Amino acid sequence: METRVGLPAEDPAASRLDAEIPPGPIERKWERHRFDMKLVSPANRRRYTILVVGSGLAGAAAAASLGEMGYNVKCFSYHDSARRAHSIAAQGGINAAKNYRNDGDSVFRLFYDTVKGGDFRSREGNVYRLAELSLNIIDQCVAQGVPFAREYGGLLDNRSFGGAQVSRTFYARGQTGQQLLLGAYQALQRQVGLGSVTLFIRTEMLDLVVIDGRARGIVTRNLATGAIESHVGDAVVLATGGYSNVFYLSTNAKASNATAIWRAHKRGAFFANPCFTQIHPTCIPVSGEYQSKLTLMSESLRNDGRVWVPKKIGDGRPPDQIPESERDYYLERKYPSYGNLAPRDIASHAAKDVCDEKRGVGPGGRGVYLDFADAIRRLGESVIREKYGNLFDMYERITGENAYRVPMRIYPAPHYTMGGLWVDYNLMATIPGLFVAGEANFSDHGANRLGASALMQGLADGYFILPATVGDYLARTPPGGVDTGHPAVEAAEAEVATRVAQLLGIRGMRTVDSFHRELGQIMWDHCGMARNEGGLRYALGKIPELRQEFRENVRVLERNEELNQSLEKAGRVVDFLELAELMCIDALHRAESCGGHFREEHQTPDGEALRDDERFAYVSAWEYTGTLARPTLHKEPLAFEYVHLAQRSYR
Amino acid sequence: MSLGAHYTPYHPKWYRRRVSVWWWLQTWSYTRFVLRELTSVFVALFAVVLLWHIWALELGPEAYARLLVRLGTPLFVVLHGVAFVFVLFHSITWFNLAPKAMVVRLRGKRMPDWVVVGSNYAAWLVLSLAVAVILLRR
Amino acid sequence: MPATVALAVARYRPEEEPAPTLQTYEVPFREDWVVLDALNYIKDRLDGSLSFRWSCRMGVCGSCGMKVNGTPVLTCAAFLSEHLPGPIRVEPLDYFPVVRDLVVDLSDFMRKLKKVKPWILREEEKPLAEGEYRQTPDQLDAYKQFSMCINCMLCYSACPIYGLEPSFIGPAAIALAQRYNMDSRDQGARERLEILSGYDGIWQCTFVGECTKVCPKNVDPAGAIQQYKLTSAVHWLKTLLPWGAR
Amino acid sequence: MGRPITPFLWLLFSVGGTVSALLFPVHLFLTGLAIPLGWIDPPRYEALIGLLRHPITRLYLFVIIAFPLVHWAHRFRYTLYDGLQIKHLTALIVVFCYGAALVGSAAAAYLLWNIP
Repeated sequence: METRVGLPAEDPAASRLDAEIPPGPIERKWERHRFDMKLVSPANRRRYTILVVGSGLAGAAAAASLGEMGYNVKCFSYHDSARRAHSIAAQGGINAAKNYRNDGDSVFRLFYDTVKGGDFRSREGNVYRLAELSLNIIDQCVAQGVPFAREYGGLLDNRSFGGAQVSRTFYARGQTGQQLLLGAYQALQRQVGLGSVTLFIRTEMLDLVVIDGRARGIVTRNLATGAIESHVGDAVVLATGGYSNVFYLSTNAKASNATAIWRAHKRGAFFANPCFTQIHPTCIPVSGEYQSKLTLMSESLRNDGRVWVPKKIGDGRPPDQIPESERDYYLERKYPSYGNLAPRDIASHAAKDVCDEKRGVGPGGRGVYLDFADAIRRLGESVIREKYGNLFDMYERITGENAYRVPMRIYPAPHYTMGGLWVDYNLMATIPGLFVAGEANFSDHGANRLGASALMQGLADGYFILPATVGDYLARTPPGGVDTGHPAVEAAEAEVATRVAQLLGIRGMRTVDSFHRELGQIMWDHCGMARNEGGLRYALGKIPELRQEFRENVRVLERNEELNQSLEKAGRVVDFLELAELMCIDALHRAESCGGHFREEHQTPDGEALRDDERFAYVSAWEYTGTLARPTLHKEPLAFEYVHLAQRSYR
Repeated sequence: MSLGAHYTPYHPKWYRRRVSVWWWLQTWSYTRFVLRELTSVFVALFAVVLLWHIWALELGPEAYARLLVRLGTPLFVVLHGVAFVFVLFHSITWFNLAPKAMVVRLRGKRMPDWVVVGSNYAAWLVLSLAVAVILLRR
Repeated sequence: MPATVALAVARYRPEEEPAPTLQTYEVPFREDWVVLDALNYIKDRLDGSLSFRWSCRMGVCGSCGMKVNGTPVLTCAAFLSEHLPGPIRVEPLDYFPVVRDLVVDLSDFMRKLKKVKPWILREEEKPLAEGEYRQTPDQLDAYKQFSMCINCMLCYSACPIYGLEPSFIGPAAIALAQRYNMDSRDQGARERLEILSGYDGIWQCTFVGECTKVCPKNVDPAGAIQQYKLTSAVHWLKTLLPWGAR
Repeated sequence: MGRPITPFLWLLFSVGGTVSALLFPVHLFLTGLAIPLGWIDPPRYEALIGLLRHPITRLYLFVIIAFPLVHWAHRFRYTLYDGLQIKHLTALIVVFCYGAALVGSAAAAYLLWNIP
């Protein structure tokens, strides 16, 4: 049996990665950098082909923008319509430092909140750029027709969100992600109509083609016909989302997977901070052993909902019979200045704590109340309905409970991964010509992402950053030069075909899903909301065993030539089985607590995350060295010049 | 300039079900739709009956008397009964669907559907009374 | 409440059979289960070869539309308890080619959607530097309902006209065109007119109204189409006038 | 077949639908049921012919005959298309439906013009 156990030794000689952040004062970096970039003349752009994998917010925005600039773009999605991407599920909103409320917001404050919210594990340069671009994003989206909520005079309305004391979150009722994605999707469709973008639906990327050290193409499988095909180009953009589904149960869409980034990782792209996963505090609790997906309730609900559990252990009374004095509004108690709007990692962790104390509510005791009674009394039911109506409806559809009458029950669930492929300031991975955008990269959120920042980052990457930086890269490389007959392309195709054949040939007894579920349980128990050395070592022992069994005993059905969902899924689970191990290695090596990475050995006396800036103020970027070999750790040191390193406090 | 029903890349193995000639009997809502459309037949029939009335009146008092007798025969009573049901069905569906087809705005705000439907029914009532009064005036 | 419930699921294995058949499975009955949960149970425990698409399980991605007991629904929102005692018939959406089992091919819609230009069209784009477009809540209200469409295709599957006349652009695409026509930021209504009131456009519709009834997002495509008929007719009248719109 | 006049036909259809929905039930109920069944006495001939001579009555009658006929023609045409799936017979159906409506309307015009 294979093993690759182990904590990589502290390697003082680990190479230092350089993100190539432009020099100069932080508020001038991006502007200056843009000025220094090389440009491709409009007449020449047509000669460059860019492959964009993924059609969610980041992918659709990038493909549409690059197409509009005149590049020849091919965009790939495994859905049957680009608009099915899981960006649609984002509910709450998108941050922008517009300061419409005159409540003291500014680009710098958004930057500050984001760096602090990420528990000082993100890059200042990137985050500042993100805060700056937030203003343009909103205007761009409005111009594309996104139906943001409006105030009486016609200006955009906004609200507050976790981890911030100002109101800067713009929204379209409870379906901001959907409307933003539709905006990007429309821009994309428009370019498809104009002929600058070609859209490939039901097409899954299964490998990256690297030629002469540059990303030059991808190998895909047509999900309807099984055809293995290749596409070559001058640059590849991966915008394939996060890997929360490694936990099996998460709020991510069922098909969300890590295959594209993992295969790119195996071709040489470093994987950064894989253990930084976000467990979202407001999800609908697991309700039975057969559950196949979890549902997020927007964080925006915490604006008006109050989180509480009974004070007494094992209090089985229905919520309306528990008097005010016997309720513990623990977020308000522990974090008086932020209260129910404490950042996600903190709110999740606090929920876990009260449930571990056996004060949880609902079946299995894994839940806390999110109570709107006060807000309804204060504002009236119709106001609450106007603000959150569709969320309440969704809650009722899923649980059968009317949250206007009884408090919602919520519990944390895997939701977002801050880790991802390592990218430099230009969003380029360690393979030249490979760009990574949105949740697929690791760039802006550090160890914890603030609410309403994912949409912002995906769109900043897609609409504004990539169109500039990809151009800069292309201007330094002549167009074309390879075709699908290149030996490297054929070799990659052959590898993919072999992998498919291997999966089809195992003919074991266990379903693909059963492996996935077992892996998810291991990860949730030992690399989930809280981690410790013993548990991680245990997981590192278990995962290779599971992988071995998968290789011998998985049952993949039917054949390759047609729609074969078990084959699709098997390929994704293979990658999760490898990625899970890297997550545990990373979690084990990072002997500190920060943001979503909570190591039980490293906490303050009152249970808060305890960072070790002395030893771990860096991005860990892992290099793949073979399935059996220990991955090599590279470090990108983090410097904080504008936001001073401090113990995070939301009290 | 038909878009045509392109199904490319149309996989020969994909299954396409033909729509049955009896599709409108498969669910009650489809049947109700076809019945609604068939109300137009009774509308047209009654328009012809109105023509007949005018013609009889033009021919003189005897023709009018014969018309009255003819209308009293069981055949015509039954026919009129059936037509009445269909015409009522037509009126009700027509009024109820009106707000979908016509959005009435008052100072930028869309009038709620019930207001549009309600005013239709009110107009129906008023006009019916007016017709009855004028027609039956002695 | 029963302990189990039967699901009669349409199977179509193109390599084996010329037409779909129904296969019955017995699944545990749970109060909080939707049809999609039952299908997942079948796939996971009873028959791994069953194929169907789903993604978000929260009613926004539009992937899991199927016919349950003859009515097109999102299976992630169709509780088993609403369809007792069973057997509950689960079939692929009507009028689209069946790829396998419950999976249908939507290319036809994708092609049509593009034709109605469902994006903001402007004679002149305002530079980003000038800031956002303003829109009053009333102006937002004019099109908001139509912006909720999730392209789930339930309306196509409910529309007999689309079944009989596959060239018909169809409910969702027309509603989405109206979504942009009614948006105060859009100036493309003229550009969409030709396709919408052309041979395959609104005039194919006889207002069956089922599209609106099955819409899980209350988009009201039937209303959109009828309203557009009036718009188109008024436009036609104007073209008669010597000074009318060209 | 292009259909440049479809919007026009639809307008006539809508007017016919509205007129018949508002006015047919009362006419039909009175002349087809209430009077023949003796629930109310029939109006006298002189009263009716007097009413008929008034130009507004003639116009009214023309409207409630011609428009509902076009309403039928338009609606029935599509019912034939969809219900019987005979769209290939378009030309025949169009001539039959709208032709009949036209004949009916012409008859109405003729009769109403020639009232003594």
